[in-house]
Amino acid sequence: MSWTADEMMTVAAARALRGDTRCFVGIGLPSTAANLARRTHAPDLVLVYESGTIGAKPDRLPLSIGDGVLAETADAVVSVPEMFNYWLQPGRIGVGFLGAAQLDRYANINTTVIGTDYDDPRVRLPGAGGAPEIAASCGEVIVVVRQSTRTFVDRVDFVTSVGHGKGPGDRERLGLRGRGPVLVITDLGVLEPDPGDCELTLTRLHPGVTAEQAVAATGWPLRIAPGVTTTEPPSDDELTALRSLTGAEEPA
Amino acid sequence: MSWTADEMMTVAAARALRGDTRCFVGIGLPSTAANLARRTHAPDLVLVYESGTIGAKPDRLPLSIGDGVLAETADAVVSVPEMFNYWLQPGRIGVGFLGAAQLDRYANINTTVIGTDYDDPRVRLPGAGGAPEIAASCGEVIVVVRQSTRTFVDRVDFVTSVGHGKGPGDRERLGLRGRGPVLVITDLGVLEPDPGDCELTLTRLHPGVTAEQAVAATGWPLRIAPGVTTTEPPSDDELTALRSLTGAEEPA
Amino acid sequence: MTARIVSLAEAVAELVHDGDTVALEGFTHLIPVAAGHEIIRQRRRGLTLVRMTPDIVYDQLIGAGCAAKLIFSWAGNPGVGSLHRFRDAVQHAWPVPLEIEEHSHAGMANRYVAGASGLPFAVMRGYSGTDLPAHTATVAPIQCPFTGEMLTAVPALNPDVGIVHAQRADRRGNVQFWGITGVHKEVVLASARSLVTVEEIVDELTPMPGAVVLPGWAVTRVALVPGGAHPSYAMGFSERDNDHYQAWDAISRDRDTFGQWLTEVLG
Amino acid sequence: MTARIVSLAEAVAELVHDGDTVALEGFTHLIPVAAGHEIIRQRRRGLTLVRMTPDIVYDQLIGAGCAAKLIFSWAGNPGVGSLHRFRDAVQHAWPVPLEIEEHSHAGMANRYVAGASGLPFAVMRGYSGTDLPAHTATVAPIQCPFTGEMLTAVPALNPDVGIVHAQRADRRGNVQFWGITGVHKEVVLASARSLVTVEEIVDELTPMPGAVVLPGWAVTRVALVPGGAHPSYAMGFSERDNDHYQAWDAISRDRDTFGQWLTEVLG
Repeated sequence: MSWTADEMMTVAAARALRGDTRCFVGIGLPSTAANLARRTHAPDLVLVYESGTIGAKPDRLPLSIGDGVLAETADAVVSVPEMFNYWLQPGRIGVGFLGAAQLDRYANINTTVIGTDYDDPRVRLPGAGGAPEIAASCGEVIVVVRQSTRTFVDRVDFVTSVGHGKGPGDRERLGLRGRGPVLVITDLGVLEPDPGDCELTLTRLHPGVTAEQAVAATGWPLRIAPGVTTTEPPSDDELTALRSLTGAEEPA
Repeated sequence: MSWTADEMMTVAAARALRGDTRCFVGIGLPSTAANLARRTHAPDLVLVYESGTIGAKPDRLPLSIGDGVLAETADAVVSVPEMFNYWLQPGRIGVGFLGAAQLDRYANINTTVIGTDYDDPRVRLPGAGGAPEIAASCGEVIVVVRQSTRTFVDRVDFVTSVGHGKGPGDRERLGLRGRGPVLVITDLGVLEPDPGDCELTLTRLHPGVTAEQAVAATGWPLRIAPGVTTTEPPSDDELTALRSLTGAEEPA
Repeated sequence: MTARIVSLAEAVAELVHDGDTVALEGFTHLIPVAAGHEIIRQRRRGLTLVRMTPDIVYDQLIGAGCAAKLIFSWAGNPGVGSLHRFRDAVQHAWPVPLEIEEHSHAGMANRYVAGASGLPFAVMRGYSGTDLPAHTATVAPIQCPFTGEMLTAVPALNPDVGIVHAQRADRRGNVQFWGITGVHKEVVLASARSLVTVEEIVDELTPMPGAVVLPGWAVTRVALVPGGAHPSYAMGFSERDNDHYQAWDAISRDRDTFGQWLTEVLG
Repeated sequence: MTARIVSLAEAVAELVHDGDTVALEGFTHLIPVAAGHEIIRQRRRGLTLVRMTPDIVYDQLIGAGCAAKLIFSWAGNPGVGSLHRFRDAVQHAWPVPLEIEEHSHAGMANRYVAGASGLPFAVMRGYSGTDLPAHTATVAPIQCPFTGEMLTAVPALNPDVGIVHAQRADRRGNVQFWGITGVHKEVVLASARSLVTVEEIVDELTPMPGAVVLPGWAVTRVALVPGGAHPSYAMGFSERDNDHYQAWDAISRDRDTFGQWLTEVLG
C-alpha cells in the first residue's frame, strides 16, 4: 500500500506510544496518532483529554476535544479544574502530545502570535490552551508538526510552551518537573534533543526523504546524527487501521 | 403540654431560623433545632451539613453528620473540600449553628482543651472540626449551649472559634467576613451581643426562669437588658413535632 | 421561587449591562450560544468577555462589536482552525479595538476556582519560562511559606454575569447538567449574577450518573431554551454539529458574509 | 493489571511499614475500619496517623499503641461523645505518648487538596484570631500578590499510604464510590501508595448517580473486604451501625475492657 507523508508522520507518532502509558491528547494529529496506537500495538493506552475525559475509548475520531463520544466512553469524566490540578499538574500523565506553529532548536513552542510585537501581531494564533502546563508537567513530551522553514525557526516569536529553554539545566532552573520534549516527529523524519546540549538533532528520516530535504526545511543549521536511520515504512495493518479511523482513501 | 428546659432551648433555636435561609448544621442540638424549624414554620430552610450534603431533608434525626439519610435526601452531595471552599468560605451560608464547651462574654468558643496548658490539658476535647470557618464565614452564627459557670467562663482556655474577639472591630481587623454570633440560646434564656460593645447581654428568659438563675449560671458578671422579655412557651404543635423527631415522651 | 425562571430575553435584559464583565462558559459541551445571540440582539457594548475557549459564539460577539476586552486561554474554532472575527479585531481593530488578557487553560481554570472559593488568588505550577507573564499583568510569582519553593499566583475571576447552558432545571430553579462539565460550576459560583439556559424544565430532577446539581438559590435566573447550545451540544439531547463549526469558517472569513449573518441574527 | 487486587493482609503487609504516615479516610461514610484492624493485627508501630475525624477506628489504633502522632481536625465519637483511648493517650501518654498536630476541617481538606494537586501548600481563609496557629507549626500567613490581602497557608499532606473503603472495583482495579465522598479522591491522589477496600469486585462498573471513579492506574492496591467499613457504612450495601458507635463508649472508657477487645481483634 502507498501512503502520504502525513500518514507516515501519524504512524511514527503512534509507534512512539508504548504499553499502558497515560497520554494527554490534543485534537488533530495527536488524537489520530494516539487512537491509532490504541487500535494497534497499545490497546491499554489511556487517553486523557483536557476536556476532563480520562480513559476515553472513541470508536471514531472526535473533531473536538469535547465531543460526546469522549465522555460516553471514558472511565471517568472530571471537571476542567480537576483535570489540570489533580491529574496533569502532579505529573500523573506520562506523555503529552503537542503541536506547534513555530518551534526552535530547543523545542520551545509558539502557538500565540507570529511577529515580534505581541500587541500588533502579524498573525494572531489561538494561544496557549493547555500546552504550557502539558509541556511543564507530563513525564515527557512528543511534538508532532510538519517540517518547514516557516515552522522550524531560529527563534520563536513567542515562547508559549517551554521545551528545553536555552539548553541544559534550564528546565530544572524553571521548576519544570517533566523531562520535556523527547521526540519531534515530522513529515520528514524524527528529531531528538542531543543528550549533551539539548539541541534538536535529526536521528531518523522517513523512507524516501533525504537529509538535504530535512536541512532545507529547517530554519537553523540542522544537526544530523551520525547514525541517522530510516523509519520503518507504515505496515498495511497500520495504514488500514489509520484509514478506518480517518475515513481516508489510499492516495492515488 | 409540659416541657423540659432542653426542649425550650431547642424550640427557641428553631424559631431563630427564618424562611429560606441556608443553615450550616452541626450534629446534636443544632440538627434537632434546624429539622424542627423545617417541620414547622420554615419548610424552605436549606440544611447544609459539613459532610457535603446540601439541602438534606431527613425524615428522622441523623446520629452523625454523615448518616445515609442525609445523602439520600439532599439536593446535591459534594466533596468535603468543595463544601468548605465553594460553599462555606465565600459566605453562601446564611446561618451557622455552633455548640461550645466554653464560651466567654464575647461569644468566643472553646472546643479544644480544658486547662490552660495545651500540651498537658486537664480535659482533651474533640477540637475544631468545621467550627472556626463556620464562625468566620457564615452570614451570622447562633450558639446553642446549656448555661452553667463551667461553660460560661470569664476567659476561655483556648479560642477555637472567634466570636467577637475582644470587642468591637475585632472581626473586621481579623478579616472575618460574617457578622459572627448574633444569638446565644441556652436552657435558661437568650443572650445577644450588645450593639455597642459586643458583650453578651441577657435579652430573654425562658418561662419560669429568673434573671438571678441566669446570673448564677454565668462565670462573669452577666448584664441584663433593661427590657428583658420572656420567651413564648413551646406550643403544642412545636412540642409534638419535636418529639416526633427525637422520639421523646412527654416529661413526667 | 419560580420567579427565578424567566424568558431568555428578560434574563439578558435584566442581568447583562453595557460594560459588564460577562463569562459564557461550556468546555466544547453546553455552550450557551443562544444567550450569546440574545446579547448581540440586545446590542450590548463595551463588554469584557471571559471564556477559556472563545469559540464561534465569541467570534460572533466580537464581530458584532459587543466586546471591548477578551480574557481567554485558547481562541480557535475547535478542530477547524482560526476565529476570523477575533483575528480581525486583534490584528485590525475591526469593528472596534479588542484588548486581550491571555492565560493558559490551567491559569483560567484556577482563576475561576479562586473566584468560586471567595479567595483573591489561586496558586499553581505554570507559566514558568513562557513569555505569557511579560504580557499579562495577572500572573505573579509566589513563594511557599513552608518550603521556600517559587510558584505562580493568578488572581480570581469574578464576572458580573456568568452564563452556561445545562440539560435541565426543576421548577424551583435547581439546575442539573452532566457529561463534560468543564468549569460550569465554578463560573456560576464565581459570578455576581448567573443565568442558566436549559433544554427542559421538569417537576423533579432524576438523578443521573455524572450529573452535577446546582441548588436554585445559587443561580440567579433560569431560562428555557431548547437547543440553546447549538452548534455545541447537550449530551442526551443533541450531538455536536461539527458541520456548522466547519461552515462558520467560510462565513466568518469575510466581513461582508459575516455582516449578512449578523443582519439575520439581529432580525 | 489484576495483580493490583490482593488480600487485605497482603496489602497491609506490603504497603504499611512501621513509622509510616498513614491516612485512613472516609467522612463518616466508607471508613476503612477493617484495614485499621489489620494494621493492629500486624502490630505496626510508630505510625503518624492522619485523619480529619479520628473516630473509633483511630481510637482503636491509638489504644493498641500503633500511633506516635496524630494529625487531625475533630477527634470524637460522632453523635456519642469522647474518644476515650485518644484522651487517655493525650492526657496520660497511655499506652505510649501521642504527639498531635491539630487543624480545622477546612485546613485538613485543603492540605489534602494541595497534596493531590502536587502543590506544596494551599491558600484559604481560616484560623484567623484562633489559638490554633500558636500550637501548630503548619499554619502560616500569606499575602495576595494582587490585592495585598492577608490569608492563611497550610502545607500539603502527602501520606506514605492512603486507605479508603469503597463500594466496588472492577477487575482492572478501577474503583467506584458514591454517597458522601468526603476526601476520598484527595487522599488517594495525595498519597505515595494507596489501598482501597471494596464491598464487591465486578466485571464492569455500572454508572451510578453521584459516583466517583478512580482509574485503576491511580490506585496501588485493591482488596475485597465486604462489610469492611463496619460500624461505618457503605451506601447501597449497609447502614451505619449507630448502636455499635454507642457501645464503643463503654468498651473504650476503661483500659481493661479495651484490652479485652484488643485481645479479641489480635486473635
